[in-house]
Amino acid sequence: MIDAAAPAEQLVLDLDGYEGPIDLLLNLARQQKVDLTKISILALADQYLEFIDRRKELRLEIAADYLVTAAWLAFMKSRLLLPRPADDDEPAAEEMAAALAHRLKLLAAMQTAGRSLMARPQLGLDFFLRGAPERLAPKTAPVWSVELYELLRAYGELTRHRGRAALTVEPSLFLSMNDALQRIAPYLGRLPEWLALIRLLPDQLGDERRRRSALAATFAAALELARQGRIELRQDRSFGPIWIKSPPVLHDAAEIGR
Amino acid sequence: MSGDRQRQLRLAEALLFAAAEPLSETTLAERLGGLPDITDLIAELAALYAGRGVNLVRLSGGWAFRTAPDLALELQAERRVTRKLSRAAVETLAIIAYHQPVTRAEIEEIRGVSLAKGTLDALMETGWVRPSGRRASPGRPLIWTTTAGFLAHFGFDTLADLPDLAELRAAGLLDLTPLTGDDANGGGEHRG
Amino acid sequence: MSGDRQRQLRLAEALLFAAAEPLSETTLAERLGGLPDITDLIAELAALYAGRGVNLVRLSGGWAFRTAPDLALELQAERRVTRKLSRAAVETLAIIAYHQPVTRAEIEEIRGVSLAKGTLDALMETGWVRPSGRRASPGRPLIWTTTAGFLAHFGFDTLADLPDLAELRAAGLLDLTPLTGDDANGGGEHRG
Repeated sequence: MIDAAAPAEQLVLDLDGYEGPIDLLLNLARQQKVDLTKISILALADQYLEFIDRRKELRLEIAADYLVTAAWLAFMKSRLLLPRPADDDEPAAEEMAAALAHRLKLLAAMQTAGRSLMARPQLGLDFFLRGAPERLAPKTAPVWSVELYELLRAYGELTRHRGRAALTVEPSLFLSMNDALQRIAPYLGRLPEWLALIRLLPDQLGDERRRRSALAATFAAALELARQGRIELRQDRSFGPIWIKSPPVLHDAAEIGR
Repeated sequence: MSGDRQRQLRLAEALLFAAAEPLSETTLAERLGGLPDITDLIAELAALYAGRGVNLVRLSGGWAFRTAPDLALELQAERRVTRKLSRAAVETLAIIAYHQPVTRAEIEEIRGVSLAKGTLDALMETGWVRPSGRRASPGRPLIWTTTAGFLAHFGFDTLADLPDLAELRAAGLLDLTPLTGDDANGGGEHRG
Repeated sequence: MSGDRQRQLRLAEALLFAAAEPLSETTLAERLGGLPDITDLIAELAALYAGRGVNLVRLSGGWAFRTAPDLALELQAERRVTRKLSRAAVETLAIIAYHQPVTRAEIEEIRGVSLAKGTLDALMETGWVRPSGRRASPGRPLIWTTTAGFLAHFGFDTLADLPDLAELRAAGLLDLTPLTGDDANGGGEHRG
């Protein structure tokens, strides 16, 4: 597993095979080939320290975790070997060893548990659920209700809009002066008699606001046309009806509104 | 021989159950080790499920298990969450259906507005559209297509079964007053 | 009466077939109009499917149709491409499964190493673990548990079905207290 002859840049990675110092300790413990409950913690500490020492000689960059554990193990080892002073308030070496043994067993148990979990038949690997669930049962699963009609209609409308104009601008609710000029254009030169201006308003204006807007726009357009001499305007009294008529001579009516 | 047949039947059953999309007879035959009489096997399986709560039905150019149609009413009562797709999502779905494979930019061009964040996500959630690779053009944009689930939902065997423009026009679907946003029946402003 | 029974059986079949997730007996009984002998009905349905390509099995506290385990090999082409979990992720999964609810610090303590970025993410992505609230201790750390999806994925009915659970408990290996004492845990200091 550890290849001392490997190139230096690979040696740095040697410890990467272990998921931390406890994992390394566990692996070393397994090499003692005895039950984890009967493991010699002292022997294990020696193995670990030797392992780390050897890596140091190879000038490996050893992760701080591993060095901290090495120091801790060296401390535990010294306490296991030396008689305990009377006034000692440090944890007993035996407790430290027991705690370490417990940790190793715990990690070993979890590693085994993980492996046996992954060895079980798994959904989507060894057994399968309905590939096309009909989304009826789970209470939270949405059921999308789009009828074919909605789909086709949506596309029909899109196509209609596209066919008409590349630029889609929402038509304004209100008549602009330009709109009014365009509306009046066909009448130019064809109004020999006085006609009420309001007769030139669009039909089906709907609400009052739109009516007033249309009237204002049409009046403004009429004023402009009168200024240009293309129509004549008349109002008999204040707030009375406004009348519109073509002037006696008209040359260029066709150009209006182009 | 009969044991073999039994195993093939069981395997076909499991394959059809596990498949996300209807399986064609060719695919099934292949998965069963080049079975020559796949039609017989399917007929046998379909007969086994006839009159049951789940039936083997022909769908989307293949075979799939579906809950029995006569139970629809009772099953429908179980639908707790019925969600409507947004107007934008329906339009986008339609564009993907008719123009696939299509990029996001192309969808936006057709709709004349940019796609809101989440519209494609919502469609993906329905399982009716999916990204199917990338276009070999600058930026390598994702291209979108509909799924077999789309066909199954709208009851088409193939995409060619989607009505074309002439058919839409004939059905009057090109000359309707547009629905406006969410309040299609709310008497809002008219767009046209 | 027998016709009624037949219809209930069909409906239960359709409900279970339609669902991807296991359905509890309560849910099933409700949906069958408050059926009292749902256990009998399920037993009947399970017997009907025993030995078939698809079986009715008890999973995650409910019932679900799943392909028969003995067909695993032939069905493997149906495998979804699943990323292989790292050793760290597998160990972490086991720790969460057996020690839940468990904090990140506790996971790190057991493994003797800090969790690499992405380990919990990868597990969350599988849908097998999730943060389930916080522990009422300093820092209010997130606590992690497994999900119903974990049970369903590994074929467990409840967490009590985890292998060797009693054995591990008897050995004191599900008990975290010896670890949370003083600094008897050599390399544990690097945790923030």
